[in-house]
Amino acid sequence: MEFIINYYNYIIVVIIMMLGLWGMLALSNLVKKLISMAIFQTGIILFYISMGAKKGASIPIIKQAYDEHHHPIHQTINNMDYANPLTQILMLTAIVVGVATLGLGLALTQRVYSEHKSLHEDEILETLS
Amino acid sequence: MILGFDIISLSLILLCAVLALFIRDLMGSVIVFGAYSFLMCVVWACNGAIDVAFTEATVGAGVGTVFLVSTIYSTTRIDTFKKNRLLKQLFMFAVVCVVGVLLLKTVTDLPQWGDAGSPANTHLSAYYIENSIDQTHVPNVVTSVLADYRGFDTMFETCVVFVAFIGIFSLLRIRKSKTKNAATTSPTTELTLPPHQEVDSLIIKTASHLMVPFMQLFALYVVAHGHYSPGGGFQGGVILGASLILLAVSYNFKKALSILSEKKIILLVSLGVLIYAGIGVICFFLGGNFLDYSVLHKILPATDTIMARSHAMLGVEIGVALTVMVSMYGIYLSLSSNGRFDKGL
Amino acid sequence: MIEQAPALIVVIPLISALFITIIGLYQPRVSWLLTIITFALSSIFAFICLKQVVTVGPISYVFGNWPAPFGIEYAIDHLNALIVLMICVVAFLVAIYSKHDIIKELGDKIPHFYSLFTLLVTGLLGITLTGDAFNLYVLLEISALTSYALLALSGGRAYIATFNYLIMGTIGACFYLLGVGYLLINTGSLNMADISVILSSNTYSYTVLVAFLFIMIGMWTKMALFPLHSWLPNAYTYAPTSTSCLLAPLMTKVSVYVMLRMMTSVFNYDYIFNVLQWQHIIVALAVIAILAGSVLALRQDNLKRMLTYLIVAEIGYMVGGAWLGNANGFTGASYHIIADGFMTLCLFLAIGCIIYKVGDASLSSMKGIFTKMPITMVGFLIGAFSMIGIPPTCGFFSKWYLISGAYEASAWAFLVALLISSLVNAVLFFRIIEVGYFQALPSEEPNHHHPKITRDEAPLTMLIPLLTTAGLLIGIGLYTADIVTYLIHPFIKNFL
Amino acid sequence: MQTMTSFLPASIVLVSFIGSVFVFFTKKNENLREAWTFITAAINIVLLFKMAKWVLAGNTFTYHIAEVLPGLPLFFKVDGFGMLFAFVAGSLWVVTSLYSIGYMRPLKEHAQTRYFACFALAISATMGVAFSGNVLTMYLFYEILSLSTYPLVTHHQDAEARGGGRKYLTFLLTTSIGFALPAMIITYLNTGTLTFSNAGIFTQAIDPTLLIVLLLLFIFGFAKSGMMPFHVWLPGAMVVPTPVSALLHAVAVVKVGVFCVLRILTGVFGIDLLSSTPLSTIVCVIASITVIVSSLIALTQDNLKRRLAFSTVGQLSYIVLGAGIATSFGVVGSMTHIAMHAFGKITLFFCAGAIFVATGKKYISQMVGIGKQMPVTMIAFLIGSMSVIGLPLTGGIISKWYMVLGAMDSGRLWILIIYLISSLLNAAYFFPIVYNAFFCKEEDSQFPNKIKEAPLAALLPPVITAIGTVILFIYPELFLNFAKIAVGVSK
Repeated sequence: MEFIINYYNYIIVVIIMMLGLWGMLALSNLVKKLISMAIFQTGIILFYISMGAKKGASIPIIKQAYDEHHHPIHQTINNMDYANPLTQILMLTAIVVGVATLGLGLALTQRVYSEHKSLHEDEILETLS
Repeated sequence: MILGFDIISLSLILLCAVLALFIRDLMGSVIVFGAYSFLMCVVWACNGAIDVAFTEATVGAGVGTVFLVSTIYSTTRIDTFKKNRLLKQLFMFAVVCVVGVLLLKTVTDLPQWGDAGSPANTHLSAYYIENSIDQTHVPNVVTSVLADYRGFDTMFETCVVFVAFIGIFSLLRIRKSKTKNAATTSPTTELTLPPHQEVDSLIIKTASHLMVPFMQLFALYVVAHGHYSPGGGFQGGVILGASLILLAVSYNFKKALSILSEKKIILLVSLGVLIYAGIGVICFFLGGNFLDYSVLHKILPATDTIMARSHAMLGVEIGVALTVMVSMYGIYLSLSSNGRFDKGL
Repeated sequence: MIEQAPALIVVIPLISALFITIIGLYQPRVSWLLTIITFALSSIFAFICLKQVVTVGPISYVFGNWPAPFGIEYAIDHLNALIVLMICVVAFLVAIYSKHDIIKELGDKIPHFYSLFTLLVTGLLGITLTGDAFNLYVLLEISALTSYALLALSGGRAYIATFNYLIMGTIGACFYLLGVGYLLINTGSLNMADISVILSSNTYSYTVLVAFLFIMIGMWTKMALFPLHSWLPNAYTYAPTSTSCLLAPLMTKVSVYVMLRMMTSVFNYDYIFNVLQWQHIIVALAVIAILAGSVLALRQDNLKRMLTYLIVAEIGYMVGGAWLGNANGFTGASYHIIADGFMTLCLFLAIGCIIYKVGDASLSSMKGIFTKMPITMVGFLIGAFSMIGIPPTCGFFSKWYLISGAYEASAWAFLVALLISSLVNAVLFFRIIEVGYFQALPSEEPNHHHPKITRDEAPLTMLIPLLTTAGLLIGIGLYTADIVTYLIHPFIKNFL
Repeated sequence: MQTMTSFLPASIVLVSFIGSVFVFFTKKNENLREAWTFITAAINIVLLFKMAKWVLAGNTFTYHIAEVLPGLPLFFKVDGFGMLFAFVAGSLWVVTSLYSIGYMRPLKEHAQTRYFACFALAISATMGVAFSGNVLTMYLFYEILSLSTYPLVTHHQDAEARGGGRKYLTFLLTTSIGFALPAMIITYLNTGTLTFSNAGIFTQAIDPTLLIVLLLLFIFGFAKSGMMPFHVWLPGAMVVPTPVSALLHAVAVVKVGVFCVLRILTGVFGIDLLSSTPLSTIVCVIASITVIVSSLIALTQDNLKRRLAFSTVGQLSYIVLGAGIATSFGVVGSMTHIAMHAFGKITLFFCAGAIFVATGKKYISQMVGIGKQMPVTMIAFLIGSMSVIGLPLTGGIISKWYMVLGAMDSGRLWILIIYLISSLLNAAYFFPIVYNAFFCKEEDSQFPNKIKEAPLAALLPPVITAIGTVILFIYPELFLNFAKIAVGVSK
């Protein structure tokens, strides 16, 4: 139980990623492939986020106290109190990249459909050969 | 950090993922995928990644789903199934299993979930948390790292959005004068709409009309207040884009293009990245390295080197928001009209 | 300005891409000129960097003035300075070349093409220069997204081919990202040099192995190493000519460079070759890649498609060379990045000229091509000779080092595969020469001894880049000693 | 003994190259085009004579072209052997060009410009091989030669010519890339140098098995030398116009092959290493087999040019055999034999061509009584075949004499027997042609009893070379001295 709780995220990450990877490689429908791709990417994002989580920590916005003149009061900041910002930044980028890829993939899908009148990879390959 | 909640939502996520892949109706699949994304937001919020959750909610679950739906409308929603693929699927399953086992074996080697002392949580990230306020005056560490410490990354991230838009636009855009069956349609930029599009619900129109200003106001807040609260250029930009998409959905393309024409879209998308890169270039001319905002205090009034960083971050966030807004909008227009820019969802 | 040169190499094309888009709205034809100017400037700055690296040693440039592990760093050493110069020069040549071709193939999408073109090269330049593992991922995606768009622009079968590439490319990039994630979880750092220091001070755990494996698989997918190569031939064959001229020499080579970079800057020799000891498996893969690429190339009738399979084979050269685990092999792999870049460029440019004038690139349409386009064929011949490995073209010298490395590592299969591939190349190209030179045009009656084939050359903007590249092939070959002594050896000295 | 840095060797290579360019660009004016060929050939000869004086005095020229690999430059070094070969190639080029004009113009061959340009290029490459200072340089020019002669082999452009050309390139490139290149690299990795030296470059102790492998790779790698089983291209390339055959067989191609093998044997392995190890025997056995087998095949050929081709295969192995004996005399003999055989064989080919131009006959069985119609040609043919067989009054005997001396020196009697048998076989396939040409019965003769020789330009060259063959008997020192200097035997 202890093990599951400690590593539950990572196990789910692996399963999600592999599900996505399998979908990308094995599924035939182009839209499904793209959904699988997005699932694969979210799996990776979850991996990063899980590694950046800290038990009992807050979101990475520093609680800043100010004096009456609105000057920040100097305080010591404890790393333990805030979740890891670095992994979050990386994943912000990854999400944006993901949606960009998704969009481009969808554009291609539309073009493939108007070219071959099908979204089924096998069918398209059949018409080509 | 509610552990049980985390576990439950993760299990649900898994369920959604499986469903999304196996539902035969593509529309259903997309909707389940949208749910998957929202659940994912929840998990990320639980893990303390509020900015990521915010972004996923707007980008992944929001705009991403819209894109998928647009595509399904332009193509087909039926996923035909053929038995002859089974062998390939089994083979891929074996491949994936091997990779999966490889990864599962690492799990025990990884630091435990939520371990604040793991290398990933101490080395660089600790530096950012401890120095963000002193070095940039920005309490939201995510923003300061995003726009300053790793600002160079973010510039290219914006570029990715730009590229996606230009790519999709150039792939899909069809100018009717070029196509063979020009007889059936009128010139595209001057759009006449097919009659069924006119039968729009007044309720939807009014509701969206009412919603849009608040959405945009909120978006501007998200952009501007990114230094202090979750959010920033990406999230705000996507919300702004979403408000425009809402208009385009509830009204029609003519209305949508009257707000932002094709030419303006291209112009603004480039302009957003240009603002970002331009700030970097100004740093060149002021004698700093690229994106070294601190030198900007030479031209910004009443700022020291640290506040200059803070101000410049706002500048780049605006650039990001501009690009993201317009490109999300542009991508939607391209995808939903299959590049014809005449009618969408 | 000199100390800003590393950033300028990348920033100039980035900003120019934006201006191309904006100006392209009003003046589509100007984008060509802008692109050329951009890469001329980039080349100049790349050369400045190269000169500086040779005189004072590796350069580190930090963005935003944040010190290295905290900010993003460009780490320029001897090898990537050279590769960056190559990328700039290739982009410059292809930009000049593309003028007529793009007008013919793409029509009103000219500014988009050049904008994507410029951004693609920006991405590749960034990948090569950056010292930050995650920055590399972002740039990898930029170059990938632009290449998807560029490849699909020609339409028709290109769409589905590009879609497959998109899926494979994303898998590659995701694997890379996952690998970086494992590195991050182990070290907490993203800066390559920093990771390397932290890694070597700890014991290498199983997660490090997985990180390395995933980064490698990601890169192999991107570079189309043999079992993962299936996307490449279709994607490059159906693409617009100018796109394949740009992508074929650069994309796979840059991926190879990333592999080298990861092996040298993040991991180290001892870990890769003594702890992991995968070299035999990977060299075997490389051997299969070389042989499979060669055999598949032999079966093709379309020249462009044939060349794409040759790229698959050439990837085997570089991967195998790098994994031989000795100085000569590594030198060969590094040198071959440059040599193969220009070789592939030369051949693709020549084929592009032929397609521009003849209309397609099947073997049967090559009849009488020497009489019709003699200058193009001179370029083609030099490229072909380099591919076969005839001195003094640079293809010979990379083969020299690779064979030396194979011999020293007793990798006999690799050695034989290299030789076989050279011979297959000879067969491939002389088949073309035979058809193109010694068979009259189809319209001619066979016994007519003075065929009246009129000369019909490609325009000058296409010929000049082609001949320049051909000249470079010989020039690089003759300066091999300098390149190896001053640029490649200092690079691998630290690694081995 | 002095070593001089001089541009002379490079200039010889360059002159032919520039000549080829001029030829290419003056395709409009045939006379001007041919003038370029002769002007460059003349300049070459003059330059060669200028160097010859110095080389005979025991000096060597070097010229550093470029350092292409660290510590491994492309450079020229001219010694006696190189001079000898350059002289053979340079002087025969003039004759062959003259002959080409006489052959091509009456037949109205197509693509003459390409022909002459490639010819000049081939000579340029040959000179490069002759002057190479290390294996890498030699390999470079060897490959250039293969490529520049390819258009000559496929000159007719019909299916047969293309097939021949395909075979030609397949064999030459397969062997040079597949064998010679790795051998060169492995040698370099083991010794750190590729510069020719009479003492050999394997100075450190080295695995004897590796040495044998290298030796085989080198010998078969330079397949232009026609060692069996890689001789197939040679008869296959017989579809070419006769002047090209002459070039292939006498002047450039095959001679470059044996030159390279000889260079490798003497300059890379060194005579001492060869004789002190079983390597020498291996070379001798391979060469002997080729000598005997090719002579036997030659006997069965009816096509005159094919018979000559197999004769060439045998004679080339002779040369290799001479070097394989690994004694000073043997090597001197085989070096000289390059020259002697070149003159003899080119005469034979010129004659074959002259017969074809005058009568259109290709087969030996059709040539009964031809001596009555073309006496001059057939006398030249006789002299040429005497030289190839190695009979007195021709240069052939001199080189054979030295080789036999070498064989006796080494104490291997079986080589003597090989020489004897092969000489008999040579006689057996040449003399019937001559005999039938002159002394056939009146009724068998297929030719009218009226003298009708080929045009002067096709007739003169065989006469010149036949006279040259005789002169070489009287003054063998012309080439012998170079060989002796190269090997280091006192005059």
